[in-house]
Amino acid sequence: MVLSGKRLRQLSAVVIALALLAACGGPSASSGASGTPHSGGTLAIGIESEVDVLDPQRAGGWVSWRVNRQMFEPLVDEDLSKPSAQAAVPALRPGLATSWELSPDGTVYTFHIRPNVKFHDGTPLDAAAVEFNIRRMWDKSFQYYDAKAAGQTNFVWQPLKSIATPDPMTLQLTMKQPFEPFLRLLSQGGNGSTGIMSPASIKQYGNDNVGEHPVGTGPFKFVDRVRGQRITLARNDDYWGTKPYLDKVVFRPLPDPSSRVASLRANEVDMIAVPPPDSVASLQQSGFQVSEGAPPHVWFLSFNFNDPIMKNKLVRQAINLAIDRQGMATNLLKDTVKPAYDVQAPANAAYVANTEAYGYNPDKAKQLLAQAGYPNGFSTVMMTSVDGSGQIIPVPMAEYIQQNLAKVGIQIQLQTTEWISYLSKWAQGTPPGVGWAQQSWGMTTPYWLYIVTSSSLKAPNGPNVGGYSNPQLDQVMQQAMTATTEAGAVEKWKEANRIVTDDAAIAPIVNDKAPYILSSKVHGFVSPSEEWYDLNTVWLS
Amino acid sequence: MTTATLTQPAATAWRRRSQFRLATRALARDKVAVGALVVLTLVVLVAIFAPLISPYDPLVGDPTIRLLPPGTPGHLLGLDGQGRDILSRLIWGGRYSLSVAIVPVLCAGVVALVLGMVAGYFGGRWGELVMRVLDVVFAFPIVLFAIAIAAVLGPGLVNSMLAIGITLVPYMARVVYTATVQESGKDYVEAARAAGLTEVEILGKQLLPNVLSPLVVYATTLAGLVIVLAAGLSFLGVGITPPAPDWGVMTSDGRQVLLEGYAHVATIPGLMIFIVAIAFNLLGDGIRDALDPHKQTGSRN
Amino acid sequence: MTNDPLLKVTGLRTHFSSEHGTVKAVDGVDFQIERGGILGVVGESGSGKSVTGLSILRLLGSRNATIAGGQILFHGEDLLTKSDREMREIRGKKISMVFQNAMTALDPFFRVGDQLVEVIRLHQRVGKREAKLKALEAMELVRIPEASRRLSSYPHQLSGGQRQRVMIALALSCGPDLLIADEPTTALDATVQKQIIDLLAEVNRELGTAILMITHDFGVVARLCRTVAVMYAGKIVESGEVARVLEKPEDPYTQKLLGSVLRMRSEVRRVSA
Amino acid sequence: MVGFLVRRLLSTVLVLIGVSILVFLIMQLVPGDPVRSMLGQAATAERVTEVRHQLGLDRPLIVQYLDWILGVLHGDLGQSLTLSQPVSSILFPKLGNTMILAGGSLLICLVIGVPLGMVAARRQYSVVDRGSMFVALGGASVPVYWAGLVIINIFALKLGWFPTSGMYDTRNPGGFEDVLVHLVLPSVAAAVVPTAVVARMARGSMVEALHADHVQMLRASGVPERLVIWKHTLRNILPPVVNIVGLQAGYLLGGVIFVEVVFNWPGLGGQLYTSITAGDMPMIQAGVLFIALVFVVVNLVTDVAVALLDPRTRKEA
Repeated sequence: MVLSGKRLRQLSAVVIALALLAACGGPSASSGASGTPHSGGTLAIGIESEVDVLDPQRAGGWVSWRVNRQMFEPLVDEDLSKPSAQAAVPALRPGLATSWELSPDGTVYTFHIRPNVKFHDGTPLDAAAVEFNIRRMWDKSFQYYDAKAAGQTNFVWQPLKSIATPDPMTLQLTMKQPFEPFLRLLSQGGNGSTGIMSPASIKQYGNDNVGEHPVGTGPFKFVDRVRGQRITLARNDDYWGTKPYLDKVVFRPLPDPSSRVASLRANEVDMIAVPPPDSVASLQQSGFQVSEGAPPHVWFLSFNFNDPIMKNKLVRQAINLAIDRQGMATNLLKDTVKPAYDVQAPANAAYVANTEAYGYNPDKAKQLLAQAGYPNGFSTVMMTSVDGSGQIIPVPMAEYIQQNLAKVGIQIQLQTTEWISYLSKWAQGTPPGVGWAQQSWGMTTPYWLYIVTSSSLKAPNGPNVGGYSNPQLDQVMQQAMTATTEAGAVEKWKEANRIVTDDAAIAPIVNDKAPYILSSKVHGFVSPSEEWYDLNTVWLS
Repeated sequence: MTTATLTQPAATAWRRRSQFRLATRALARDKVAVGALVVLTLVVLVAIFAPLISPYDPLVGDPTIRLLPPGTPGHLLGLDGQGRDILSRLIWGGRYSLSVAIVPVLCAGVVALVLGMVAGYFGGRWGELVMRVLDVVFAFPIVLFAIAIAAVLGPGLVNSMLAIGITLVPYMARVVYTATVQESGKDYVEAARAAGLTEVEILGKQLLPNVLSPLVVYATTLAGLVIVLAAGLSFLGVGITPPAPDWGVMTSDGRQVLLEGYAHVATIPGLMIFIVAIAFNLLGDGIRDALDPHKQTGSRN
Repeated sequence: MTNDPLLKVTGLRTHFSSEHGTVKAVDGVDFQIERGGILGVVGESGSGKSVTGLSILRLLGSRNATIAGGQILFHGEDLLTKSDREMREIRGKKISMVFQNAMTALDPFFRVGDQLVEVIRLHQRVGKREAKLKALEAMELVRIPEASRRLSSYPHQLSGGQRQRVMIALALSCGPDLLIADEPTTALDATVQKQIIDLLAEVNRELGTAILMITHDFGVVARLCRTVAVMYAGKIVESGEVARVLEKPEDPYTQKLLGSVLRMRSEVRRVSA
Repeated sequence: MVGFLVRRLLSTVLVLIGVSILVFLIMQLVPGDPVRSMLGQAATAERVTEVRHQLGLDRPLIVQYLDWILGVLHGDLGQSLTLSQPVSSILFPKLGNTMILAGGSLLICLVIGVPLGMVAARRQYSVVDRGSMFVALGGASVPVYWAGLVIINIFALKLGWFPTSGMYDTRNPGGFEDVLVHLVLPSVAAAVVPTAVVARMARGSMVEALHADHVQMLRASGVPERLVIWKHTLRNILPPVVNIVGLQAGYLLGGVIFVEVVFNWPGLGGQLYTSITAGDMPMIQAGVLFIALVFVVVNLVTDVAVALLDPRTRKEA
């Protein structure tokens, strides 16, 4: 303790300094503004959970991708330099491919690999390297094929027929049939990603261990990782694109929301993800900045079509009408979310603003229930998790719904599970007796709707956990996917939305604004319309 | 000599009855223990008559008015994050928190009694076996064990009671086992055998009462620990599930706003847990002292 | 000065307060011991004889015991007026005590020798080595075989008799004027009892240490004491020359007590015959 | 002594085997499917089966178990299913961290618990006694996850004396000193329960020791109270105290999980908790085995120490 005496004084000094800083910083401090950007400094980010693995192709969950994305890049990327307000859907931009062409029949993609790009280990990027990566995720006969990576990136590569490299810097991918969402899917992360890794590193460390020695091409490179404590990245000074200002970035997993807020207040981190809604206002008052976006996030309920009561469309519609989304957004979640009425998030080309469809209307809900033969309501079970990525505060939200439904006579019991085991429970499909299972998901590509509603992907085959199936919907979505123009596709997807909405197969509840709380010395942070972000533009004062 | 020992069982029986009377009298003199008992009885009564006392529905509130402080007109202890009346939840919560504290201990106690006495009295291979199995469980930290079992059974009131019960058995069985081994060495058991009582009679009439007292003491104290442990399970999400007004659940969701100046949401139920846990402990101490012949007569020797 | 007694107790009153009210364990007791004298205090357990012994050294540890009145003149000075510090000086040095439970009255965690040395060095300005020698003397004084070896053994390694001897050695190590022996032989079997009694008698003869022998056993009194005081219910019901009291006890209680002893004796004789 | 040790070590091995079997059986029942949780929402059945096969999870249980136990005997603890890392590379650091935390707490519970108990015993039934025992008891009766947050709020936020959580400074992690500063709050929080237990225990044995006959003898020989207490009595209660402290050491290894969660201390408890929910067999197996091993060893050491501390048992031991 003698030792810490000194340290103690230092700390209190820091605290005082912080107080002063907050005082002069004031609540007006807004990101991007004051002063001129300059490089240097370490940005400490308090993230909501531990990162599973630093292998972008294997990694699951947004949390992991937010870290991996700083080190790894896909062929085609999204432009995350614009806030949601300026770009509802992030535009696609060249990533490790400078340009690409699609054959008229929509089956052959030709990518021109970006020249003079080096991996962090110094090895050069070329078509062969990219092919190596793709085969790792797709080609069962490949020496470095990895079932886990394949499992994660399943939906990207399943239409792929063959790979060719006509010249060292050109890559040709031939599809089984036209697959319109392909380019957008290349830019996605969260359920695996197509981030390109250094083949040398995979050869050196093997599929299982390469995650401990991540080597990519991104703006930041790996420094060290202490599980449960930190992941440290440093600026990649020979990055091909605009080099970041920050010298270092430290991601610190702080799963407990309260301790997350505490370490921000104690200046142990400069920024935190997923603040408890009730903390946002007071943090703002004490001089912290709030950065919000409109990512492709839907907090939704999948109704159980194997449940006798839920089979009834009227019941599903009634439930939709009985939930006070706006109330939840303002009262419980302090406007850190927007009420959701469409199955697709606004950050999605196929978004339909059908607000009127399921506005809060308990009386109409009661009528529908009566029509459906449940004048006095019924009781059922709701499955949700106690925490987890994108889940915001699932239990209080579920309790909110429970209270809403109680008002129309529907008694629900909550079945809450810890996130990791919830994922597997959820994926196994909703058991009879359970009315609906809750989940948070979404993508900027409308194709996501297919993933959660296609009858070919009924759980446990896929993520259609409610076992919803509508032939007409399947057909429309098929047309959307095989469309050769984006516009054509989007039209079909919107049609699909309407079908799902009319069936009330899924009850979208809210869209997260994914708020981040930043200390007043953080500048240039942008919340784009994605579940993840870039850090090239961030600088510290 | 023999005449003396033959009367022994009767003698012990008498000794026991008088001992019991002494114990109860000693307990009655122990102000602290009596206080604890009163508190517990009160809580139990409140829980039983919750429907009559509780001013509001513990499960449904008005989410548009949240987190009001204690002393708000109409809401003595304020509102929680869902706009539910904390007092009402506290009142109903007794049902959950008490049953999760008491039921497992009782059930585990019965199982432990059988296991421990059989193992301790007949000893031999069976005793060895039972005790070795228990050793294995002891190598497993109690909290983790409870979590594992809870994870297996899934969340919910009944399941958490089951999980905790299972977790407690070995610990209680050990107490019974040691007591049994000690007691069965004493000569009144010998005497009983000499007097031709059957093993079952000896176990039931002679050993049971003497083994019971240490178990009762232990069990009472355990109840205090269990209510805290159960709260912990709820906190991790493997225990009782919301919206149940269990005190542990209330404390853990109140945590989220504790730093935001709404400390009461977590603190009030936390205090309840604290009080009840302490009450159980003090009662346990009281019973122990009461059963300790040294202290029954007040001053020593 | 020399003709007044070594210890003169007058009107000693010791009370215990308990839930049942105050118990007058010692209720106005007077007696005295001459220098080098041996007084036996006899009585059943609970008669207050042990409490009397403890009262003299003011060792009534328990919080609810109080000396309610009387005088304890030792060398003419009232011990009841002495400060705790002064009392500590007296204990073990001027007056020391030996207890009934030989088996447990020594600290099981320290070597016999160390316990002796501790007490010796407490009361006498002597170095370790000298203290050790004195300890050895004390041990030899009480006739412990291989005293020097015994010094380095732990209490549990000694027999009951030996422990009792060690305790006496401890008590005598600083050459006290008065030795209070509270049932020193009860826990021991007959033969050892006799040895201990003889030892005490010898100590009294050789060193002139006065002894206050607290016992329930007239046999012990007969063998050791010159004067005796019979206690009953916190009072001394009869006292005087041992021979006289044994021959024709005046107090009925004394008679009863003696009677029971004799009857037992005769029974024992009949059984052994 | 030697025979005793051999016997104990032998039974230890048996216990450990028993533990591994017990864990294995329990874990078969946990709902969590490691592969599902690894592959996330988008997992398709066909991919899941593929990965299960790759991990050998489709083999019969007994085969899986024997395979694992053989590995352990060759010093290979296997791979974590969900983190696809060698178990040892994840568990050893975390075990170390937990031991640091446990050590800190143990120190506190020794330095505070024992004297507290002794003082209480000196003035039995006094205000001091009742008070300190109530405090000790109270400490054990508060949900740690609540108390922990209060501690953080006061000492980290309001007073700013210590960091709120974690083990190292985030921006420039330091060495020993850094850990020490971070250790204070969590170890205090973790120490609460054991301190209470130890204090109550110490009080109990102290009361007993104070009523021992030899204490009266010492007093009768004029030994000053100070020595009676701090030399003789303390020495007398040492064995039971050491014993209980040993037990607490064992408890702390697995019992600090809540503290680890609240103070974000990267320990074994938290890791095992996530592994259990994810059904990550090899991790749980190894983790529990570690704890069990340390647990048993601690107990063994304790027993030997107690035996050696008491001259009456020293020979037999």
